[in-house]
Amino acid sequence: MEQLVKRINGMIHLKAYNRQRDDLFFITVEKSQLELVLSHLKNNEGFTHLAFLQAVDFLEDSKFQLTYMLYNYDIRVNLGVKVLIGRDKAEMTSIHKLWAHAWQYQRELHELFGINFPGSPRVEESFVLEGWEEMPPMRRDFDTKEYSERTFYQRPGRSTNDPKEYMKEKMYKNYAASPRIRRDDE
Amino acid sequence: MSIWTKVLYAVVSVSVATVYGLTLGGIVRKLYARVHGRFGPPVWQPFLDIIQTYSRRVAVSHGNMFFLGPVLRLAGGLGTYLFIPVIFGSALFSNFSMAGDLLLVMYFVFFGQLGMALGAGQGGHPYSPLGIARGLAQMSAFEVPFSLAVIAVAIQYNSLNITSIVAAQQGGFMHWTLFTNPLAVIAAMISILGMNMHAPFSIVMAPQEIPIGPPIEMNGSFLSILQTNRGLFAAAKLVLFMNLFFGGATNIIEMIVKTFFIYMFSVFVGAAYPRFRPEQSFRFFLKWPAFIGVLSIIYITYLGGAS
Amino acid sequence: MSNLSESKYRGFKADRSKYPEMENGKPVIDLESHRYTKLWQGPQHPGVTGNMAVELIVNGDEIVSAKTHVGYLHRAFEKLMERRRYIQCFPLVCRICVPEPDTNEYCVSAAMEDLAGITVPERALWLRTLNLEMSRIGSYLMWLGGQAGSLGMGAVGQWTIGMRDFWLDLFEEMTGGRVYHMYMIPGGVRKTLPDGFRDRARGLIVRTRKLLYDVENTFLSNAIIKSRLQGLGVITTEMVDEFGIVGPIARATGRECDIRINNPYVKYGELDVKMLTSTVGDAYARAELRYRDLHQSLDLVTEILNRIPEDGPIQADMPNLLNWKIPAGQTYVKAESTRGEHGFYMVSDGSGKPRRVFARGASYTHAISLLEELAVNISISDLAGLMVSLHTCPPEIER
Amino acid sequence: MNRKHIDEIEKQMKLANEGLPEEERKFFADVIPTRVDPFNKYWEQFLNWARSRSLWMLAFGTGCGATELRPLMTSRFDMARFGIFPRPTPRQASVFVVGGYASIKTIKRIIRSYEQMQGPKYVIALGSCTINGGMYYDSYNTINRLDYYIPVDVYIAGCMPRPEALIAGFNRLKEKIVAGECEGMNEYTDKFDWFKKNQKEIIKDWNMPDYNW
Amino acid sequence: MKLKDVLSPLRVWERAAKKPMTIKDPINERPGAANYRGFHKNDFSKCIGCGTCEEICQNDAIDLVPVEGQETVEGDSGLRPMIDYGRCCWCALCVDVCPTGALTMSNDYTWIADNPEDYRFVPGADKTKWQESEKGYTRSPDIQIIDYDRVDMQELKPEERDKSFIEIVKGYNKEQAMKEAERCLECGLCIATCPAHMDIPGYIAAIRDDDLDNALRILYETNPMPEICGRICTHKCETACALHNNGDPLAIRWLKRYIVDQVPADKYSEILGTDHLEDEVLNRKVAIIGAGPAGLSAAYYLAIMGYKTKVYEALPGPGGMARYGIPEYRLPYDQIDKDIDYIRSLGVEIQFNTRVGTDITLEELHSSYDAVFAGTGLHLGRSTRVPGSDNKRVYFATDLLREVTLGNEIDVAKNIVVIGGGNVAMDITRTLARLQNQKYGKVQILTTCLETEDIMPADVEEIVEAREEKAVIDPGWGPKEIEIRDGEVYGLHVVKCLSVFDENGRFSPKFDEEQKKFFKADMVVESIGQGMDLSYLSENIKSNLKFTPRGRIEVDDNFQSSLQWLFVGGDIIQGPDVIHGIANGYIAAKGIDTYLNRK
Repeated sequence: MEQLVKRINGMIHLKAYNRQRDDLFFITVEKSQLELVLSHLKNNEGFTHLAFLQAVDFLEDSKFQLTYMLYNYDIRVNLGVKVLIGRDKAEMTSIHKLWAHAWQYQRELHELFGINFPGSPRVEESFVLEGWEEMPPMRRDFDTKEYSERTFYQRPGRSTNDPKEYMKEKMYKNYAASPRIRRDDE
Repeated sequence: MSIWTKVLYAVVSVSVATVYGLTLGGIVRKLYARVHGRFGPPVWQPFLDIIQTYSRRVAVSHGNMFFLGPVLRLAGGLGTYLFIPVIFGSALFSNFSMAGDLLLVMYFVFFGQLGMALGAGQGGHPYSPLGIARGLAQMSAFEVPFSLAVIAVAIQYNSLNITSIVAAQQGGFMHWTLFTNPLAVIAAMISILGMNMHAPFSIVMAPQEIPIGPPIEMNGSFLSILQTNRGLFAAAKLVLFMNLFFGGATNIIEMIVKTFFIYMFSVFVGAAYPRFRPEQSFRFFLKWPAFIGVLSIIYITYLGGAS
Repeated sequence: MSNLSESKYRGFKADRSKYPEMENGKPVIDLESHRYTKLWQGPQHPGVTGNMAVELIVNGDEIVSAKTHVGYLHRAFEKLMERRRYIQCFPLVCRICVPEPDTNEYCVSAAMEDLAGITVPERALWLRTLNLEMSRIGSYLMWLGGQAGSLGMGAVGQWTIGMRDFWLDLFEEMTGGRVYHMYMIPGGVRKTLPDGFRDRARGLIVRTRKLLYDVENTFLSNAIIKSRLQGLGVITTEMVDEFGIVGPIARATGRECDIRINNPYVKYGELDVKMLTSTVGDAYARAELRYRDLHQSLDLVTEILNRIPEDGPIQADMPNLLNWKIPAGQTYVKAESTRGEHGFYMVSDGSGKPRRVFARGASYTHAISLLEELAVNISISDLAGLMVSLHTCPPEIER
Repeated sequence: MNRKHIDEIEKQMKLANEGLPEEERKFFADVIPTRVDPFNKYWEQFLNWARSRSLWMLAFGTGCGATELRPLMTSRFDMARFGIFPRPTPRQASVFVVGGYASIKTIKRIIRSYEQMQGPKYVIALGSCTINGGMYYDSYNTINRLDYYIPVDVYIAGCMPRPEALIAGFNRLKEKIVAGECEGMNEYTDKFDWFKKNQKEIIKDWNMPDYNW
Repeated sequence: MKLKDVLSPLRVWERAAKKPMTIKDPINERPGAANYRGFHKNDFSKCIGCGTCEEICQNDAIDLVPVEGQETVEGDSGLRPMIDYGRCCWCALCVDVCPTGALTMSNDYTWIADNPEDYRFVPGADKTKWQESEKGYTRSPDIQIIDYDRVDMQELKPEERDKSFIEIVKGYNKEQAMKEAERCLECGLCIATCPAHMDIPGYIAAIRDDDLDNALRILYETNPMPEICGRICTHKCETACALHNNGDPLAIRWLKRYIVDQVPADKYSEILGTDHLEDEVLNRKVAIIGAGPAGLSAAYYLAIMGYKTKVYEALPGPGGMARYGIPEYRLPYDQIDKDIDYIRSLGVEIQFNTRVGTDITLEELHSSYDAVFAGTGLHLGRSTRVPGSDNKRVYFATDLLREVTLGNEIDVAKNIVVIGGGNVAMDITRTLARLQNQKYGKVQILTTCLETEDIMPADVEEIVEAREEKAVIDPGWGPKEIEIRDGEVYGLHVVKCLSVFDENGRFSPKFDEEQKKFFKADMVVESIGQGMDLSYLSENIKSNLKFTPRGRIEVDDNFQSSLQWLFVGGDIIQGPDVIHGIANGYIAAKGIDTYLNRK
């Protein structure tokens, strides 16, 4: 595995490399060099199986991380190739020519994360949603609970008590309520 | 016998046949259930089903032809049944038997399916035409061995009157067509598999493929007519086969026993096999059964048969 | 497609000389010409596995084009998990694949353990192995019924799904749940084996084998089954990588891919799991392979039952799982479900809730890109059979 | 459901297509089904008896509940002996078993199938998800309360309810049918506007192949 | 197509002859498995309404609702879970997490209803057919969702500590504290039990987040003496801890100590925002009698409210009983000073060696201050009054402890008997044991008390540690007579004590005179309780004050006595323990504030 990393590093600049388990490694590459790396891994290194392609939303850094999980049947190792792309108007090169099922993932990411893959077949078609009008729902800033409460009728009549507050109400109602008892009005 | 008596007799006969056919259906469901390792619905379940479908408050119609479909289907069943003498020598169950009724019956056996085709076609659901296409194609396919067998029988007994064919088979079971012309019976029995639409020839209603096919849009009372017809038509077919190939029946018990076993044949096969693809089914009928049918005619005409 | 397949797919051969007209390598289908009919197989259709739909364009009985539609079961598990604590995730994930929920439970627990660096005790590992293998049996039995039923043979389905219910009884004894077992919690399992469980399990194995003998006689060596499945949906070795095919479907083409052997997890490394492969790659080969795999699972369960330790902890020393925080990291844990590689990709950011969880189900590619490829040129009556032979499970596609 | 509660909502209710011109209202396919009252009392009682013994269930596996329908249909539990049969087409079915959660895409088909069913029609709702959202209460793609979209006759608790619980649910449905309490079909007609309003609030895309569901 | 393939399927009919798999009467014939996760049951005798089930439920299915007949008491919120079966997914996490084991599941699984609103019930309160069912899911003892095992506290070994007064408990380090803080369920049952109602889950959460500044702020909201409380608090909160029902309670006291130990004293004013306090000083003055926890607590809160406060203390050092009643190995003096120095840094002035009543009268204070707070504590010993207890070699524990703190030499005898079973008795036992050890190199001390060991008021760990330090503890005996030979103590005669309290819970010991024992001793220490010294109240004031039947000064909710200007708190009102004193001081400070604003 170390040698493989060396070989790739000789080809392009690897941003990061880490070993999670004996059979799971991650490398991070530049966005522009992804296609090169993937086709090299597929054609020359035996990483022929694309297990999945998924995105992670790092809202704080305003980045999407795309993970391409590859598998090599000979050395029996999973290799995750990570790419960080910008979150605004996210766009990524399509790899549907490398694997025939990649378009599916790209279509899903387009719908659920709003990442565009120009040239990917049927990428504009809806995948799991129908008549969706909000922002792509898998983005971190989409609040699903709030949406659900707003849209679907919750059964009314539920109310709960916090034992903390309830016991205060019952047992020591008159005890200091203010956290800080400095008076500011004088 | 006045015409009114005859009509009255026919009504009684039709009712008995319908009840019998439906009960038979219930028994067969039970049998299938035993094969499946379960108990199955009660024997009278088909009657409840008919009442239930009949009692629907709403029935969506897709036009006049849609309405005619089930009616024509029932007409086919009635027509088939009414021209078959059910019990040899019984006035009550002789129906409107006459000279050349075999031809009429042959026509009516297929008439219902055609009527259904018209009605279901107007349902607008794409699975109906698919089912109809399959149904008509399969019908044409199993018609070949069946017609050949019937022709063989007609040649053998030199008659197109069912009553006389039955009469010719009286006097011991060795006189049955089954033994006098076994090839024709084989061809006919294979075609009854298709006619009864049990597996492996259940392609018309195949739920996993074209969810129940032609009657997919049929509902409420339309469906209840179809269900009634199913009982009647099943009885009619079985009686026809009994008359043509198994020596007919002289009393009702004999009729019940014989038809039951004829029906059991297709049940016996049906429980064990999945269904064919449509074109496999068509090819099947046009191959060996048709060949056997031809052989039976050859056997009868050239090799002389029994009579 | 290989020559073998076309010769064996008896009786049905599409004539592609006249239609559809090809333009730039793509078929042009003009629905207005009335030569084609558009059909929806599903979601409300008895021949569709689960709640999904295939949009078909047919010419007579022949499928000219197929398009899979999913999303009818989309519950947004991954989104929901992002707002649940780690411990709260495990009741959710088993719903991802209904016939075989335990693989999900295992994967998500193992992913958390991998990220948090927890070692699961020996006995818990054995119990997990037992649970996983039993769930494979249940899933295969259900599949057998589905495959026979899709071709119109009800009896086999009635038997095997009935028999699966007895396995569910065992699950119920062991875990407390019938369908959703929710047995594997992070760090271990929830219950030990009840008294007399082993004997009952052994008895059931004998009964299952007896039933499988009947199934073999009536299903696998059935002339009509053979005539319909042989040559149907042939997958070549080249397609395996192209479409990301995994599991029994890939093994039926000769590709040696069984995660239990390639990347042993739980206790599979210590068990004698054989790589079952076939070379034909059609639906019948897959059926036969699954049938053999089912027998192997029965063998494995027998062996596991003998080897589960009687004593020992069933859960690692865990912190308070209510406040459990997992250090930042990413991992991918996979397991061999009956449909193939089932994996969970989990990203943690050091908080008490996962940053991102992705469930990779084998059906994801099988039911969409592969099915759309294989469904073309076959008869509409074989579509249900093909779908079942790919063992598609819609909830794991859309999650 | 609380009767008062519904009345309250009915008062405030406004249709999604209110204010649209007549032609466009049609576009929403808001044709109110005809109300059909029960027949003569004794005749209806007899029919109800027959209906309760021949329940044709729509075989639409809408959610994970479908997984327990299969054991129910097959040899271990054998629902056929109770007069319950799966039916492949909604036109012929009388019982709709909603198997748990319904996503937006599915509820659209559920409504369509329900409307295609011929009355009297009954709905059995399985599991928590149909009652108050179940474990997907906060999901953006699943409904919370089925009774806002179609009338429901019987609820069965569980996740998933076992086949035995399903049988018990069917028994309860039979009791209700015999007692003549299952008028969901007419309820849907009477409160059609309210149901349609609820449906339209969540289903934005009403486009569907017109011959299927 | 082989002929075999055509014929062998017909063997399906073999199955027709076999017995069907079908269950004849599924509803009655097949109950759920023995540990089936069916519908919920709740055992109200165990349930404490902590809400952990609600906390873990990922479906938001559980509400805590008041239930008729369930009173809110310490350690039981009186709330009970109501489960919404429109949400539940039967994962049984609530059962696994339940710290008391009250919530379980039955193996019942059939519930049909026409009305969806029916599916909401309080297990245990609503009549259900499965409440009494015996089978069903319970938590396996082999697994833990929450952590029942406390992180062990590092302590000095007996041989390291039995000669010196170095602090025994080492305190948690960061890793241990985080681990212990993680165990918290955040139910908040402890808050009601704590006399100062500290936001315990709040500061524990802050420890988990490693935000000690915030934790300190939370501590100082109601408790200005966290160093003292973090060591010697009676931690009633830990007995109310939900984890206590099935495992070790959370080490709340040690966690509090961890917070203050980590924050250096010079950062306090910055963190707590008291660095510009002098800008807001009011022209009102309050006198405080006694620099004990109650007095200093009142002084602190009055100070941050802007009052000028002055504390009059009879002894030469601040801290009151915390300093003079508690040995140094439990509460080192520098830690007391850390708390008190911070309070003094806010402008609180302490005048030492000034006994109110002798050096300055209460009337003088009244005339020169707007209000007076008295927290004079319980400094007088209480005697057993058995024959011989008036000997000079019979001491009170409080006196001895004060002498030790003052640094005065104590004439430790070789053979000592201590009478008493409380924490003070343990303190004096262990102090004297150390002194004996220093002086003679061996320990010969025996402690006896009325109570048997299981109802001894002292903390269990105190008893264990005292024994580790080679003190003999022989409980269950009532002192009869101190034998005096030649004017010197010779020993203690005791009889078996059968019961301490009568059926009404009143103190009324019963003895078995037949069973006797004799403990030889050169010195006897009595530690059976303390009394208050109200001599600073002049007759005039006394006659205007109202007293309770038990002889305590009557105060209202704000610790205001019947003389409007006099507020009284601390051990002389409630307790005796440090946390009550602190709480009293806090409330009294607020009361004084209200009183002075109104005036």
